[in-house]
Amino acid sequence: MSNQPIGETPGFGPDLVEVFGPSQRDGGPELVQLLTPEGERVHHPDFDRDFSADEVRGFYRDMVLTRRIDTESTALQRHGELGIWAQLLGQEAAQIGAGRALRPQDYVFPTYREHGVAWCRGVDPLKLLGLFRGVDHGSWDPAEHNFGLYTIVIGAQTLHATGYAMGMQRDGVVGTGDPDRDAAVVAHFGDGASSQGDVNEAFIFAASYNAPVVFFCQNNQWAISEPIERQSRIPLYQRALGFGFPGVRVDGNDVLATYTVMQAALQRARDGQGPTFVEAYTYRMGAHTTTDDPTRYRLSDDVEHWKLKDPIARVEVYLKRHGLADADFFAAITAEADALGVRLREGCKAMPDPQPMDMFEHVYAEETDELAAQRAGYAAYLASFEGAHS
Amino acid sequence: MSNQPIGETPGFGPDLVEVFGPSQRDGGPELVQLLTPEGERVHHPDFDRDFSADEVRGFYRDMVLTRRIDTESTALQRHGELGIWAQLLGQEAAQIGAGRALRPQDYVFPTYREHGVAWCRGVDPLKLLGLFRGVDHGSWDPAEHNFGLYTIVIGAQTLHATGYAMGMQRDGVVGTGDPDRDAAVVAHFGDGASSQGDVNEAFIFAASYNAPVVFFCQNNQWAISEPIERQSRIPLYQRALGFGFPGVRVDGNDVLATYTVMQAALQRARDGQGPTFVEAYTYRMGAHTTTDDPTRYRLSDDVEHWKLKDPIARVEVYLKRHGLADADFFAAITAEADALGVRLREGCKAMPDPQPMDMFEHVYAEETDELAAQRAGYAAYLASFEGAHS
Amino acid sequence: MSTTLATQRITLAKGLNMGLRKAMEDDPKVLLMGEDVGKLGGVFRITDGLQKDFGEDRVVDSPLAESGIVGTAVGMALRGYRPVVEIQFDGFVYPAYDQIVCQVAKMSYRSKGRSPMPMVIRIPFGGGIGAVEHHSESPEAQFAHTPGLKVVACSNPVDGYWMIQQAIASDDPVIFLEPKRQYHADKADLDTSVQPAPLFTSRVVRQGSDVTVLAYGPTVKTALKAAEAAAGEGRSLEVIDLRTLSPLDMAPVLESVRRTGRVVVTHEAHVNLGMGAELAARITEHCFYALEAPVLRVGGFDTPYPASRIEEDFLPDLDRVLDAVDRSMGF
Amino acid sequence: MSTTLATQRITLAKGLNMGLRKAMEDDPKVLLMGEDVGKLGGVFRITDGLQKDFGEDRVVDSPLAESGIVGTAVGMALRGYRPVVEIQFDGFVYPAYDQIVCQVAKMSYRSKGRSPMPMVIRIPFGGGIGAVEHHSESPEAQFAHTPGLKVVACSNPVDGYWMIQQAIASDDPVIFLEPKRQYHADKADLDTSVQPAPLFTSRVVRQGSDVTVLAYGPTVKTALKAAEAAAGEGRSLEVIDLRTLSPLDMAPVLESVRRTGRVVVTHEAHVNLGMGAELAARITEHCFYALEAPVLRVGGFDTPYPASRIEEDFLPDLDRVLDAVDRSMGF
Ligand SMILES: Cc1ncc(C[n+]2csc(CCOP(=O)(O)OP(=O)(O)O)c2C)c(N)n1
Ligand SMILES: Cc1ncc(C[n+]2csc(CCOP(=O)(O)OP(=O)(O)O)c2C)c(N)n1
Ligand SMILES: [Mg+2]
Ligand SMILES: [Mg+2]
Repeated sequence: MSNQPIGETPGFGPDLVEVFGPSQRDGGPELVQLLTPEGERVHHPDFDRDFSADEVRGFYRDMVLTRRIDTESTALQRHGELGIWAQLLGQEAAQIGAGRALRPQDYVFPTYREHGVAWCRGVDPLKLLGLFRGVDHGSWDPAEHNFGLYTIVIGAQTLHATGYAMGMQRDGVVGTGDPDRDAAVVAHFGDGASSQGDVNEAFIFAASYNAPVVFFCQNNQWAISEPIERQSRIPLYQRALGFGFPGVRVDGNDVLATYTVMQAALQRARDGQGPTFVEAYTYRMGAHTTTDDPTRYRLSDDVEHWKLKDPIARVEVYLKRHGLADADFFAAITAEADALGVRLREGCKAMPDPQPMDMFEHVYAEETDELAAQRAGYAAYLASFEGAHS
Repeated sequence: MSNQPIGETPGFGPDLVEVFGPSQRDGGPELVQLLTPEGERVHHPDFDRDFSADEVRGFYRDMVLTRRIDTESTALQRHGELGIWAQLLGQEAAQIGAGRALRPQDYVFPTYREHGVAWCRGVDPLKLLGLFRGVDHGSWDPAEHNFGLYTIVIGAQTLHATGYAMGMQRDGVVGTGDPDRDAAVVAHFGDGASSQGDVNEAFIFAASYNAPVVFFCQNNQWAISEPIERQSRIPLYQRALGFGFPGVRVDGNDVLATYTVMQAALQRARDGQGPTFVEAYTYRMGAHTTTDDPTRYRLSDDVEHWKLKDPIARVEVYLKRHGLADADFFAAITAEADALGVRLREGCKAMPDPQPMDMFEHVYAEETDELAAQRAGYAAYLASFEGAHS
Repeated sequence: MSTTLATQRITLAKGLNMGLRKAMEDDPKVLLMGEDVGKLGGVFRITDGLQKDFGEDRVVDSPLAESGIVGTAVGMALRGYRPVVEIQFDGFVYPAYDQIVCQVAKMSYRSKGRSPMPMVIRIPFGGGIGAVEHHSESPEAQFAHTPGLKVVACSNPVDGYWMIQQAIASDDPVIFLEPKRQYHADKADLDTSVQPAPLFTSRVVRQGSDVTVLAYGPTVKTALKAAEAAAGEGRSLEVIDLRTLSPLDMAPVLESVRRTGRVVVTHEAHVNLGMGAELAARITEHCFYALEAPVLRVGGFDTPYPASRIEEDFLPDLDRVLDAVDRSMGF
Repeated sequence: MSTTLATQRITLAKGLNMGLRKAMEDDPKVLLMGEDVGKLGGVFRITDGLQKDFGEDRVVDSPLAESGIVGTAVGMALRGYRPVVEIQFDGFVYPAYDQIVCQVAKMSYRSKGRSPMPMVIRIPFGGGIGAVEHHSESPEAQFAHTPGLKVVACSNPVDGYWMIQQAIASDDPVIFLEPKRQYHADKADLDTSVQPAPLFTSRVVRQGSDVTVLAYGPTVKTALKAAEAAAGEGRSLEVIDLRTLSPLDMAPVLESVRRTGRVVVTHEAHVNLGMGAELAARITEHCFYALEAPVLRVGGFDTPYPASRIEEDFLPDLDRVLDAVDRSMGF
């Protein structure tokens, strides 16, 4: 019964298909694309831009290194060095496009999968592993990178992003016209997250206060085992229209398009034009996390179909076809990726374990006597064993 | 800063004003109206219908009696007989239109203000007072009237409505084509409620399962002291479009239009076509509740402006102008209202107080021993005083 | 008591309003958020006049969504602001519960202290105002159970004035409970020149020797009335206004119990797993040999909050406190 | 133990899965709702195979919104269904907290019993699985504090099979806690021909005479191990699996305490205002003169759940239980 057709509805306006267009497996006609899966450069009436060879090579490098971080971390999990790992395989273009469109003064609120964005924010990839290794709940300093800690409770960070953007408004760093001053926030979330009350409330607050926040949804088609159709029966970016701000669907496997759209959306926010919803239409090529088994719920056909749209391969083809990168370039990046892999492997294994007593740190900015007493009690308890063993 | 203009947004489609039309104090051009404030019958391309004199007189009677329930209850609060009262003054047409469009097998989830809908569902108005008098949390049997108890936590009931509708789907009472069998649910809520996560999640669930639920929002322009602009910068009914189902704005002060639109929306739901959002554009003529002081936050000008759109007056003019009701008719209704008033006053004062020991009833379907012991302890404690006083 | 120039007679509502105003004057990063806190001044008028004087950017009427309010306040705090959130009534804090216990409470811990959460969440709590459902709840135990939050309750106008400022000045998130029944009830003299006690301390508000009565928020008044009545019967009750619920300030409590050997705890929250449970457990652990009787609890019964016509039977009152005192003495 | 025809060796996960299946077979009104409960069978596979056999209308994959899941389940229950909701992990129950405490818990009361809420909310709870933040919480005290809810915790495969069926058959809403660390840990023999104990009863799982150890869910195993170890040192621990947290079944507890005079309570939830507080308060009230030592509590510390590499230090273990036993004996 949940699959009843959405039919004609006389009196209530046109059929949904007329309004929103047919739901298309490949993103539909509304998809903003600048580089096809075949590596062909195409143009778009609203979002377009010239890219220098350097820029494209830069994107390529970012994506390759991000993928290496991902595959290396997946391997580390398989070898028992990480408890779990949230893979981004297939989402490199979405993340590098979004990450590179940022200015230093912008601020990012990630989910648990934004390893590519972290890379763009200068977070040492080793620091991403702390959480997944069980060493801590977040290793980097958000203020140092303007990149918040990973948030696991689905959607919670979209409200933080909106509040942070409201803070920026109050700090007078929105709409001044000074490019080094004007700032915006990116709220990351997934297709599944779009169903959470918090995310929809974030839309409402952002619209109500016209806050400088870009809602960047990586629609990777899956929320663990649930397909996007469970969360929305129309293209997700259109959700924004109902809240009174623009939404756009971009090919999330196309780094050029994602970059261009995000740059425009961020500029809009920095200029004081308010929120935008950007849906990066992509695909989760791997499992939800290393503990997931997607063969239980999706067809390998689908995965094969999306392999043809690989975000890195198309840039490689483009660079090669236009002679913008030679074998040395590719070799250098492979070497860099290999080195990064080694650094990750060794760094992960060398990561010091937390100490039991660390458990009591930072519960409060101003520790309470009662917690201090609990800490002291446990320290004494632990010491009693040392005595026993000595 | 929260009032920054919503400007042109190149690349992100047309200006909001172009998409949604100018925000208009009187509901804008999209407003479905069949009876003007001046009592003139107008027509609408999508929603129209002939009304018999009987029907219009019936609406008139319902509205007058509903208003009397309201004014009488307000007076009872002023006299200390009720702790508080949530007034519906000005919203009679919205509620009678919505209430009369129901079939017996439909089910309604109200807020705390649906006194007119309760009237249509056959709930004895006296039973509405229990809650406000502090006698209980809800006096009627929901199953007897297919009318849920009043819900005070904003928006919570919209999810219950959606779940109930999902239950109807499972019971096979949707889309069978049998008019006595097919059923739908109405979820009532206010403009303020539209900001709650729960309400937006209800939209998502209803859309995802194509549940037979009509979301009926009485946009009375205010959530206590907050104007509708704080909750949405575009007309509320358009919220639905972003969730993939139709929305329509109807003149909530026009009982004919509200009835017609609701009938169509309910039929759509019963037929298995899924959810609809109906925004009844109206105005809260009174205070939020009897404890509120609206002079602190809104202009009496506004109230005066809306007085001209009184939902009852326009029907009266219409009936008189077309000779559809004579002085006897009006006199009879006044007498009926007076009698109802007397019944409410007397019934309210005669309402038995709950007994202290009632506090322990119905916490559980199967009482626990520990609560039984607490009950017994308190009974003994109370008895010890009786002993002392005897 | 002589009224000096610095002294004013104020209600709790006024004390809170003045305290908020002072905090906003002292620190431009302080801002208020909530439903109807602007023009209306809040349904209880605690923020009366503040939007007029500090503007819409610092006294922010929020959309009707508690999770959104607390969640955006988290973002504001991360940006360096000190948001003070008003929850309109106790029963409406629950939509924000996730943000409070998973985000507000854990942000300092998660970030190793890099992202403290200097936020105050004000909650008018408790019953006795003849309200409809959800307007008379006492949710404190649920917050006190959550590490990372601090929880305090004021009971009188002077504390209202000082404690709200201290809570705002705290770098930790504070759940700030205000006994709504007391907002406009009694007046007290506020002398702003007198240094207040630290925020996270309890206070002996009446000395006595037979039984220690522990209370906070709305039940402090009840306890004091009980002590007055007991005195008439020759019984001496020591009353402690706990003020802080997490952390608990056990020192004055234990000191008192060691003298009296008997304790009655009273709060409006349900007895089962209410603050009284924790106090009973700790007192018994620390004063095992000093206790002459078990810690007795007088609280709201373990039923949902009833219809208001019988709420005074649900709520602890003078007689029930005295009854517990009797039972304690009878042990 | 002889294995009869009716007997199977099962894990807790299997017991729950079989129990759910049986409940669905017995009553067509029973349906399952939650994230990933369908094709995937839940992230812990507790609902494995059920959608395939009972269809998408009875095993419902929900949009990713916990409040929505519980809120629509309320509507389903009002329509006469018996929804069984799966919350994916303990830490994700909070978005649904408002619906649970204000709607699910209060519906019977509000409606004077006309609208009971026969709903089960299954929550995999507790730590020790090496997970990231929010995946190892123990939220039971917060629910037990809420009148209108019943709260139970299973600790072993056989109880899993029976208790889930009993919870579903109950006309009251039941928060059903499943120790996730145990899902696939130990096997036990299920003999479906043996009549189970009533749902809301505690059980002495090991008899002893020196100290009573109270546990539930994941700590039952810890307590039994501690008892085993203590026996080696000549100390006799009585272990009670509480099973029901609200209501509490105090009779077997009090009976035991009257014999032993000493109690240790252990749970993974934070000590402060955890179940141990309520048990300590009640036991002390009812067995004041029988107690030789105060009730001692061994729980999760009053910090947020730490990074998993040190979680075993946060969680109560055999040694900490034994240490408390020592302290109790030393009083
Ligand atoms: C509030 C909450 N509920 C459930 C979960 C468990 N969970 C973790 S990831 C996930 C799916 C998220 O899907 P989506 O938003 O599409 O993001 P993706 O993982 O695909 O990047 C779920 C259900 C959670 N972390 N938080
Ligand atoms: C969750 C929650 N938050 C706050 C309140 C307090 N409150 C009661 S009515 C109301 C305004 C509701 O406005 P709207 O939805 O427009 O309905 P109206 O009262 O105008 O009919 C508020 C904030 C509440 N009842 N529930
Ligand atoms: Mg996804
Ligand atoms: Mg309104």
